[in-house]
Amino acid sequence: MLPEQHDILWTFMTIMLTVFTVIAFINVIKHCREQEGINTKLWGSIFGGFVFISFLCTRHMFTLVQGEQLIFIWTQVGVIFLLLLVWGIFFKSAQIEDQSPPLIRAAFFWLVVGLLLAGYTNWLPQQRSDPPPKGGAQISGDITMEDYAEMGRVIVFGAKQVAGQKAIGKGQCPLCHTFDPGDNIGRCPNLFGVEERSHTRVQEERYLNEPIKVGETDPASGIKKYAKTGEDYIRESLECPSCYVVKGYGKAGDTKSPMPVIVKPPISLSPIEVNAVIAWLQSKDTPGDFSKVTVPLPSAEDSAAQAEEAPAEEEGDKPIFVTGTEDIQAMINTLGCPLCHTIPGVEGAVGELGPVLHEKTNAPNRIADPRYEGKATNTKEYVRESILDPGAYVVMNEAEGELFPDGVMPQNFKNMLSVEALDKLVDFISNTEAPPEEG
Amino acid sequence: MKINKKSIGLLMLPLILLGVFFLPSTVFAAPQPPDGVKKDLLEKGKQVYFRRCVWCHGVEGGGDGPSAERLFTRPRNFIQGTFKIRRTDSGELPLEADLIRTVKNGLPGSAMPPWGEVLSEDEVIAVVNFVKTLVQDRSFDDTEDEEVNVQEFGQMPWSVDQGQIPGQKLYLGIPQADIDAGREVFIKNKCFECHGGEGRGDGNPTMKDDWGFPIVAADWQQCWNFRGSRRDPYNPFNIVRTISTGLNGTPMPNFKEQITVEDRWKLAAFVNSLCPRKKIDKLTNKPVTDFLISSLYTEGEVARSVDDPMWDTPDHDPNWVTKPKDYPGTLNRKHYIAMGGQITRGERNFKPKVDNLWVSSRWSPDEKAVYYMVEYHNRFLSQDSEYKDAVAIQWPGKLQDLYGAEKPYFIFGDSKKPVDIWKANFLAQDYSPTNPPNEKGYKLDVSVEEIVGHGYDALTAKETAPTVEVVDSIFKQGRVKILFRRSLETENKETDIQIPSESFIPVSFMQWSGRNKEKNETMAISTWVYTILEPPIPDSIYYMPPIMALIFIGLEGWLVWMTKRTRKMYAEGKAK
Amino acid sequence: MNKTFISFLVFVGTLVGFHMGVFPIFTPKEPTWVINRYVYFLCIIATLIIVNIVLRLKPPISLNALVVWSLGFYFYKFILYPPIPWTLFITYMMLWSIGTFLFISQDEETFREFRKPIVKMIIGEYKLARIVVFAALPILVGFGTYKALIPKFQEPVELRTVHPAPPATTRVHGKTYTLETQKNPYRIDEQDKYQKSFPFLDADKQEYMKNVTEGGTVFFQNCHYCHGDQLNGLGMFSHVFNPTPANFVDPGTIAMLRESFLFWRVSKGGPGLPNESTPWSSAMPPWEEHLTTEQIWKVILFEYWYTGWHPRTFDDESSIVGVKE
Amino acid sequence: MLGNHRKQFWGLPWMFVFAISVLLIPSLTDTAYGKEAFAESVFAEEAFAKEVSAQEAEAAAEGEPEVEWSNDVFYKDWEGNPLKGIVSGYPAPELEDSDYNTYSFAPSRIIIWIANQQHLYFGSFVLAVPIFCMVIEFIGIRTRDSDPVLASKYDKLAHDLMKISLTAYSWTAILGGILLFTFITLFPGFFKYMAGIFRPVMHVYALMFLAESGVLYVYYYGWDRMSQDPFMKWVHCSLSVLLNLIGTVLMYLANSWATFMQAPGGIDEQGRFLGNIWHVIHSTLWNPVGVHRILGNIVFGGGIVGAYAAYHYLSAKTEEEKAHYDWVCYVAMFIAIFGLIPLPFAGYWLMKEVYAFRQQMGITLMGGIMAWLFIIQAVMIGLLFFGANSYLHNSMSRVAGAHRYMKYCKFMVLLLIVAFTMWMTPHTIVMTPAELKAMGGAQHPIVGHFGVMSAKNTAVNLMITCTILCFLLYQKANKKITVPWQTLGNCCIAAIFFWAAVNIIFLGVYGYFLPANQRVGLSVPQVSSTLTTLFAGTAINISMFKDSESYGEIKWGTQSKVGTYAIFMLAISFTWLMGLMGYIRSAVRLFWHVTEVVRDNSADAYTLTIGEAGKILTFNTLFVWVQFIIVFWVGSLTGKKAVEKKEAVPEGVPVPAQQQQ
Repeated sequence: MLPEQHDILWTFMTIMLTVFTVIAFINVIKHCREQEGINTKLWGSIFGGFVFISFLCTRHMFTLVQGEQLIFIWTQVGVIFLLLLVWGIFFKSAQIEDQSPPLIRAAFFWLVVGLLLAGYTNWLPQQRSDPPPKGGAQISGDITMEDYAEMGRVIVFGAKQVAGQKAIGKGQCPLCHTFDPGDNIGRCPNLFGVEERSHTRVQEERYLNEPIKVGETDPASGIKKYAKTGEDYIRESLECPSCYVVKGYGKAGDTKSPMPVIVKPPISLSPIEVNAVIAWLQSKDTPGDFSKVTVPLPSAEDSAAQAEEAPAEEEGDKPIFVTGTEDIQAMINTLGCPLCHTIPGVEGAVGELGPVLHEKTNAPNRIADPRYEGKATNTKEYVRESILDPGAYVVMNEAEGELFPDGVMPQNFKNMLSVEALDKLVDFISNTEAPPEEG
Repeated sequence: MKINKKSIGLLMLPLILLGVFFLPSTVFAAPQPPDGVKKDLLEKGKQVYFRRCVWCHGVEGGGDGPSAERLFTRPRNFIQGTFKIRRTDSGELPLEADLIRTVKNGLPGSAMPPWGEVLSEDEVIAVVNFVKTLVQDRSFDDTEDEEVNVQEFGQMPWSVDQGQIPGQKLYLGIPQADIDAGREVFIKNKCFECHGGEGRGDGNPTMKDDWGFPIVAADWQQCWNFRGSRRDPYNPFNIVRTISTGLNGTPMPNFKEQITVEDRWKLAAFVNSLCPRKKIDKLTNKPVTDFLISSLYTEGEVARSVDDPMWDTPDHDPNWVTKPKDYPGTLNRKHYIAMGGQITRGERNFKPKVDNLWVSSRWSPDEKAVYYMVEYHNRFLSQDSEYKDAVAIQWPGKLQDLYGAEKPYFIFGDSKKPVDIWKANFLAQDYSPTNPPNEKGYKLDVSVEEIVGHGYDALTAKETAPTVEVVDSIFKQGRVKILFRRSLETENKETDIQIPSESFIPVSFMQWSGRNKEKNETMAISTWVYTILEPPIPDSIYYMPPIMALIFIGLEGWLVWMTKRTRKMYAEGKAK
Repeated sequence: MNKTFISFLVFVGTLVGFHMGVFPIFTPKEPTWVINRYVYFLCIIATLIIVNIVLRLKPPISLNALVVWSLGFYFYKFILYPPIPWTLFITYMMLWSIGTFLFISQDEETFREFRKPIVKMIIGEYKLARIVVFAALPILVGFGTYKALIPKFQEPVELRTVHPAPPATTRVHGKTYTLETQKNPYRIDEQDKYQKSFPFLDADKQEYMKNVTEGGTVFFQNCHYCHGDQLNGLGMFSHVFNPTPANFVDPGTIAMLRESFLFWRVSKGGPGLPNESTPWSSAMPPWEEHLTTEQIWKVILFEYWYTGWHPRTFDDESSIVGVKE
Repeated sequence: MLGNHRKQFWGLPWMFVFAISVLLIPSLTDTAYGKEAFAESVFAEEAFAKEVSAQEAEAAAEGEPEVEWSNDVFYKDWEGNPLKGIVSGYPAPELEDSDYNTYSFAPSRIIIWIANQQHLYFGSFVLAVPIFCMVIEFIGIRTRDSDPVLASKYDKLAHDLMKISLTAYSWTAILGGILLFTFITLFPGFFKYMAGIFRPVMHVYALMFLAESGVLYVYYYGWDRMSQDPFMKWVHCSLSVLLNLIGTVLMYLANSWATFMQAPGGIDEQGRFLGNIWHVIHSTLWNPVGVHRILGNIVFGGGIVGAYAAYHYLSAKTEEEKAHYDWVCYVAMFIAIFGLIPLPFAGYWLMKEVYAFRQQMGITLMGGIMAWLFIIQAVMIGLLFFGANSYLHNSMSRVAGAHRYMKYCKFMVLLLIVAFTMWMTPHTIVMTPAELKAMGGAQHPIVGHFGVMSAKNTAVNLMITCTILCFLLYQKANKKITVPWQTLGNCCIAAIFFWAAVNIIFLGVYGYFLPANQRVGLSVPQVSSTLTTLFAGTAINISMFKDSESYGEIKWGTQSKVGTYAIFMLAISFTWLMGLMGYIRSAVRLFWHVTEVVRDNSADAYTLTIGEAGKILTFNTLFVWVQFIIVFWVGSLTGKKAVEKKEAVPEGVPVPAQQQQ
């Protein structure tokens, strides 16, 4: 319980005390009616007054919080003591010889036992147990390199890794990249052994000159090509994918990388996160050995400074979800569509991994394609189907003369979209068409 | 009164027994051959040795077991047959009984534990006999070249009956005249050359033992660390024995010839009088740590000099020994804080030079400031400005964020809960360890560092204006005194602790010995203790007791009335 | 009345006499079977019973109740040694008071008899008693108030869970260990077979003793400062720290735990503890910073070998072992 | 006449003993029988799974759409591999702030706790009272031939209780509704997930509720009509059995939610439902919690009826009324205590299952942050035993001839206190650092030994044995034994108790010399010693009563005040203890909604301090009793009429024999 919250027991106690005053009032009235010669008005108004005061006390109680409540209830107990005293005087003056009814005695006994038990628990030393921080091991000292690399792993794969499923974290890397030897989905380089390669790569002739020379600025990301060390190389690949394109994985004669700039929207990793990913990349091939990691550990100031810039650092854990209240640009960016698709009308959506989305014109053709086996009969249905079940129809990549690879597009959009969001998205995409100059 | 006498008589009983115990030594005063090795026990002794002792004393008994390097004092090297605690003459082999006693009781102040609580009598005898065979340079069986003379120490000439502590004798009440006489003996025999002017072992920094390892003289004000003092640390006999027999293998000679037995007892009385009486924890043979440092409420200003009578504290624990004289103001007390090497994080310190601090405190609401006086014994200070001596008080940085018993990590805090450290670095002026005893003491050049700790490797100096000051300090005859002062509240609420009165605040202490090359996390450290700024005695103490008594009288009246009424109702049959 | 008074005097006299005169004799440094404080307590009870029987005093129930209650108090306060913490003392006294109440209220008659002198005192049949008691009580209350108002401080009590619940897994040196199933890789044989073997001497001959020797070496280079040469938690620095270092000889520590639990505790040390175990004041280092995984396992092996305890196993595991043999 | 009643009356414990042993069978034979049964079902499932996977492989070969398979978090096949199932649900949500609603005045977790606890109290009430009615009505029928007056008295008691139960029933439904609304409104995200999994159960639950209501109404309103004819009376009685059956099923269904949250099964690691609702329902703690609750309900019911009777006893105006309510008190206490004795064993079973599920959870309970709650639980159990013994001692004094045994009472009290001191000594003692030093370590060399399980088992078994002994003495109190073998019989009883005590203590001490895993096994012989004293002792004792003479009658209506308040004490302790155990069981999930599947990401995910929990418990206790008082009052509104009517009947009705005793 927080100190500013209410303590239910004390509130209950005040209510019960008020009930007690009512019982006393009824008892007094009963006696007055039974016996002649008692000043009913006087005693009735006195005890009625007690009821009233008690009621006011009870009302007042609701506005108090814990510590105040406890002090307050003592004052009310004082009122009750006064009531008992007056009650005694009443009996004495009216010469009534009556014992308190068993109900009162039993209730008193119960109250005392109950409060004693509560008191006993409060007499013991108190300790509150807070939940561990979300998403990972508890770090009571400083962060270790191991934790840091683990943070990188979470950025790549997400906190919940489930065997046999392609888990995708905030970085969305596994959409294209693979990380195990022999595993290749053919779209982007397999990152197994990237740590070793990074050192030799920066020496390569081809690296130094293609597609741009070291020291020149890459127009897409605005970053000057600078890598001298392995660490630099990896960071550069993340921040400026086109600074060097691995043979066979680029567009336009391997000069332009299809990879998005990772420090910009929609992925927007912070420098600390980028370093974490690098730490993971450098250490992933040698589990438990962090000697090859060259990035520095973040200090408290780093993260504090970063927290000011980008408040939500924990987003890595959160599943992506759009509710449909966002505007369409934000929605598409959140979902990460621009990574792969070129979508007219969406700024920065120039991805080339997947088909260009000119669905107003394309969709009818697709439905008419003899290869098409889906259930859609119109554009909207087709778009909806393509989002929810991307494998239903795989589009031919006209430029390359082969099918776009199946299975790259995430299958789980149905978990990321609310109904409104889906409708909104379908509406928008169904109306995309090639810009006028092309059409 | 009668009863008191009776219990005194009962106290005498063990003393008489003690006398009876030493009787045999006078009987066997003549030279005799050493106690030979009992061959039949060797196998058993070996078993015990290789299970229990080998870890420190080594396979060959050379005092070079796995732990030896990290121990100060090093484990005994048996090969030469030198043993410290004996009743035989200097240089002679010990009696078997001496060795047995050592093994059973352990050696306080070193790593040797009391084995009598683990091993049976038979096992102890067996292992002692086995150890005898590890002596290579001499032989316990050599009856021709070896002889032992068992010394006689006489009997303690006083009855000591002052100060009562359950289960522990304090040996107070020796006549002052004898103590003064002992002091004369002390000066005459130049004990101060090694043990220092006030007996804190600060006489000679260059001593080495027979094997060439550095060694220091005993600090007489910490008699619980005397070897051979276990279970009875305040007994002057321990001192008499050591004076009489010397400590083989160390620079401590015997004074059997120079000092008569009577004078040895007087010297012992003097040495003994220096040691403050505290409750000794039976298990560890160290004084019990005070876990609460109460800061005394002081009206007006607190004295800013360590010599001011306001900072006088009785040597002995006032709980057990009544104060000998009136102190100005209210009696303050110094609290014993045990210190240990920081052997947890980073560069570990296995051989700390200081194993306790004495802390006393006062606070003044008028000044809105609190004072902590930290004093400790350190035989020699550093002269190296890179390795300054230092002592620090550590506080939780954000007291208000702690819930319940929660505290920051006790070694420089942790990433979530910072600590606020007041560290005083100092070098003594015109000081050299080899100087003769200086009764005036040395002034200290103190610089105060205020540090925020987020872990031992994440320490940052505060950039705000300094708030902690060391108002006075001195190093005198092996004792450092540092008086810290800080206002209760500061402007920097972020990293400075704001000290409330009347509530328990965790606090811990750190100490660095420059001569021991201690720096950063290589230091001595205490655990968290509490401090509290005691409130003044409230005014309500004058009116509340009568009020409560009056209320109670009212209750009594009510009780009488109720009982009479109920009984009447029973009598009239109105109640059942 | 007279006899009651005699009985009362006998009780007070016996207790005072015993406490002042006999108690010191029965509390020597080395307890023996006959001369120890518990025998002493039985002696008091026996004396009381015998005197009452011999003198045919038959004290009334209210006096009996008083005697029973105070004897309990005396036992918990002075006899039970070492002294118990005050929280426990209060708990025990509460129980003892309940017991005394059950004793006097076992039926209506005894209860009435118990109340009789009190009621008589209140209504004034015992005039002198009433004056004394009614005068003494308010004074006592006033004095109690005075005592309560004097500022007096004792360090606050702290609760600490000695064996907290371990996490499901722990990562040490980059490798994840599942504590539920993790075993000591060096436990290659039943340790009882090596109780007569010796470190160093047999280290060349027996693989197991080699590991024990290495573990012991690590222990005596790193751990004995706190846990002691005897593994009883009384090392050179043990008096400094709070919580005090664990005593491995005690049947309540490693004898009750599984090796994987020890592995977790040793590797993560004080800072790895959950809050209920006061991680802020445990001096236990996270040993993964100083030792290798192998060394940690060997130290654990050594600790069990040295103390002779067996690590806790679980029913299923032991039954599987049983089947194999 | 007297002997006759005795026989009838003592049928009651036998029924209980039987019922309890039936309930305990699964726990005692757990390893042998349980495993096999489990294996069988697992084999079947495994075969099924294999078949399915073969089909799946075929289907995959043919290119049909694939079905996703996943591993169960709890269920394993015979080889110890996780059981597979077809994923048929959504993964557990990662809850966010938007998945919680709050009120500013109190944390949601406390509100739902209170709502839950109130519902549970009333649930227990309406489940326990029919059990009472069933037993009492059955006894009434059996007594009818021998003592019609007593029979009608039993019948009337059952009818009266049922009347209260009827009011309480609708009250329970209201509280259930409140609980449901609280749950939905405060924890919508979590409720959605739970509802997704328990969908079918909820409907069955509702239907069962309907059935329960139907049977209840027929049972209650048909009481008078059906008691005319002996056959119909039997039908009526069997209705009560049906009522209890349905009630038990209802409780088990409700339990499945709680046990699923604590130790889930039938889902995969992501929290996706694997298609088998039975797996979800009977997760590992389902059975032990169910058994524990049934026993707890009986005890609780006894407490309520006892307190109800005790209150009426205090406020009774006439001697007759007093005698009646004194007698009702006695019956209620008797049933409650017999429910209480096996309760710890059911608790052990539950703990064993918890340890088997997750060792961490067990340690959190017994050694971690929950450990102090168990100390408090120990206090409560102690209060129960003190209360029970105090009541028995006080009851003895109204039995003629009891003073032969009264002198042993004090020794029994001493034994109880000593055993309880052991039982209550915590493993982790709260102390100041200085006290720690003075004691020389965290373990006290003497009382430290009491902190471990061996001592606790010994203590609780001794306490139970002592209570049983007290009962036997109470039985014997007014009997002058005349059977020829009475010395032998007495010796037998003494020997049984003596050896049981010796055995219990010996095993307790012996436990210190065994490794921990073997030590656990010692509790079984200890428990069997205790049960032997219960069964054998009672059996010998009762058979000795044959042809016994009486020292005099039991003076019903002369119960002492201490005894009456002891009953109040028992009732409040039961209530508080029930709340406490519920809290412990529920709180051990710490910050999980569903252990290790759905994390509680609300602001209230912390675990309360003991003091805060204690205050809520006291509130719950007092609040529920205020409601009980209201329910009783409502019940008495119709009752008054009946009494008035009855007063019109001339005083022809003889005083019941039981009353005369």
